[in-house]
Amino acid sequence: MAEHEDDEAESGTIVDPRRLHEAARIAEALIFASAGLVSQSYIAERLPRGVDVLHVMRELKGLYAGRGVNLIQIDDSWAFRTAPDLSFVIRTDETEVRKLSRAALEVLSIIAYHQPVTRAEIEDIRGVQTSKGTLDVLMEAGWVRFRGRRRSPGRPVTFGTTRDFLDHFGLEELRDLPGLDELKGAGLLSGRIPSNFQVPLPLGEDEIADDEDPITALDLEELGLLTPGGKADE
Amino acid sequence: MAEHEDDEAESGTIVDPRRLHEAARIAEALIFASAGLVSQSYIAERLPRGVDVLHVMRELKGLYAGRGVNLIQIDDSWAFRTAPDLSFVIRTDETEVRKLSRAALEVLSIIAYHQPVTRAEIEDIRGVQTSKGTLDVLMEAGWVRFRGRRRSPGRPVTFGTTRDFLDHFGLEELRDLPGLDELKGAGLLSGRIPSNFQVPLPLGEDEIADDEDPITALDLEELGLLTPGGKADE
Amino acid sequence: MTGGKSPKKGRGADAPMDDLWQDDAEGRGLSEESLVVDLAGFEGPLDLLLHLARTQKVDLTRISVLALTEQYLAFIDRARKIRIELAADYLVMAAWLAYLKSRLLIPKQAKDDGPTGEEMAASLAFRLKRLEAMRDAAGKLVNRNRLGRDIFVRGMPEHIPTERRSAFEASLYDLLSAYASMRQRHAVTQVTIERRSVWSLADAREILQLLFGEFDGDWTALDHFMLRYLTDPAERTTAIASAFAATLELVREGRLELRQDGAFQPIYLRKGPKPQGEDDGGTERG
Repeated sequence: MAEHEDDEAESGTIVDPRRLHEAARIAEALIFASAGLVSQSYIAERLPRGVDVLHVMRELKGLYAGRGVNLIQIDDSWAFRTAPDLSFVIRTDETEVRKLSRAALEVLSIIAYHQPVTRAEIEDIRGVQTSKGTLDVLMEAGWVRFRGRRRSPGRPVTFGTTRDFLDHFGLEELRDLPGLDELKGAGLLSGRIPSNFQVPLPLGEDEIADDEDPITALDLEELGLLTPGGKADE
Repeated sequence: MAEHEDDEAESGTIVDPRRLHEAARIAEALIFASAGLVSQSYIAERLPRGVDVLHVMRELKGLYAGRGVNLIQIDDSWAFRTAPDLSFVIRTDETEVRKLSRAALEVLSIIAYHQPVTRAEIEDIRGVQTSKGTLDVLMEAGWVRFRGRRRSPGRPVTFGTTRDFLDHFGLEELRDLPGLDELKGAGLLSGRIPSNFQVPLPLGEDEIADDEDPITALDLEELGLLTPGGKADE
Repeated sequence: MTGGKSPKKGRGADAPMDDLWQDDAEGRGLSEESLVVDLAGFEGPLDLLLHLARTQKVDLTRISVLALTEQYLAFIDRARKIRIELAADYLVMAAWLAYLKSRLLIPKQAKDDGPTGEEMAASLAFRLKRLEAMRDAAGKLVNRNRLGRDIFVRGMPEHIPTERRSAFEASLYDLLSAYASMRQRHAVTQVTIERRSVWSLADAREILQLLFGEFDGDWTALDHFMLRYLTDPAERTTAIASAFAATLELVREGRLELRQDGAFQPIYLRKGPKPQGEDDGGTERG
């Protein structure tokens, strides 16, 4: 294909309207059918050949803007969602989102704003040890994931947010996090504490010291794996 | 668009286009979000006062006619359905995505962490017999492969994970699998574990262990014989 | 759509998340006096410091770190006076703040490599600002239009072909939690087995039967017999208990006789009326 032709294809001007309409119908049907997010590449694979997926999506998005159901983009994926201003009609007594603990929510936003972030960094920001189960709950909710490992001594694992996180909080991309630019501007996301401020964190309960004793029958009782002497199961 | 016609006069209301649009948005969102058919009376109750539901539905139906998603009426209820002529995009593939069973997840994770690992070793770690089906499922999913043979009596086959495995689980390399500390930190492992408890660092994909021979074509032929019909998993 | 649901029920279901975000009002609006009594509402020293800083009622960028330090130290003192048990990190912070205070008050020495009091104070202020910023962000985040509360997905999804090529679905979280819980389960089981350095009744009986040959009709103390087989004192109790139980069984079968002169006196054994050695089929391992 010649280069100038490429350019034209990209701008989407040479697409015949009938094919464009057909492509839009397909994309629409695919996304509409799904409750979850549909990736743009997935849609692209199923469009008639030679149709620019971005062009189609832009067209569709415009079509649904202002309607009761909107087409929204999340990262590199698409979904139909009801318009936020109509929540009052749709919400029923039964609709309730799971409530997160204050701590879990704080950890979630630290991960969202600072990602990729290690557990030590999260603890540094909060000034407390992350209690057992907090990260667990966030991962189970599908909002937080292991991202990779920091290329630093010890190669600590880093955490980040997922597409479901964006979807859940109505964010198109991470850049839409509320107040992100201001926080960046204020240097609050740099992750680096200006000077050498170091308050030692005491050894937490999760930590197993090298010289710690192996588990005992008493520990097993605490874990609920053994019933305490003679007592019946609760 | 909508004039105050005699049409409306019969229901005794004068519809202003803005209100009609708003009513259509509500109806649209209600039907979209509902898990079942939505009765017309249910919609009518939620429309702004004085708006004729029949009028709204007729308008909406017309709007979606010819699109990738149609508004259809069944008795006195409404639903959205993808256009029948697009069924080929929606249903090209009938395989249902199934959740991996608990047993399969366990075996897969053992293979990931302990690779190269023999079947006997997997069973030793799990403490139960592994059914042939479990390994088959993992091989079929393309996540597990034969890696080689252990240089020990019987030359048992060793298993490892594949590139697809890394892709599916969003890992760049096997070394990104969280280790003991990270599993603990994320609340997946409780702090109260024996001090000699270890999570192995998996051997890279292409590395061959010292006591391992690479697998050959001849081996592959024999493999059917090597995995005798196992007992049912726990 | 069946009437209002009880809020209590909802909370019960979220048991691990019981500590609701909404606790803000109750937890933070405390007077300083009640702070002393209810330290439980705070998540560590930094949280407490942030709360104290807010009571200065100024922009965080203009708080007086010195005043804050004094407030914190006074608070800790009060807590100790009424013998509230303070977690170690509160005390660590107190020590650090006491150091900071001395840095701020004493003019800088010429030969001093450490950070100046001002630098330390600035860092503390930064940390407080950062924590507060994250709290605000969390508040904004949670009040956004949320899926399932304000925004809804297609209620009647249709099947679209799988995006992934594999026919199976599992997340990294599924995988890791399966691995961790399986290993943990197993680790605990192993430990249980390891701990069982206990003489079973069968063991004891076997040993007693081996010893039959040494009985010569005289009364012999049970302890005496067991001791020669037990070098490890830790096992002595369990061995004697099991051996005694096994002895009772052998007495019942008529293979042994048993005598004890009084409570806590030694227990003596001797051969019973029945011949030993040949198993007459009636032997059951208990």
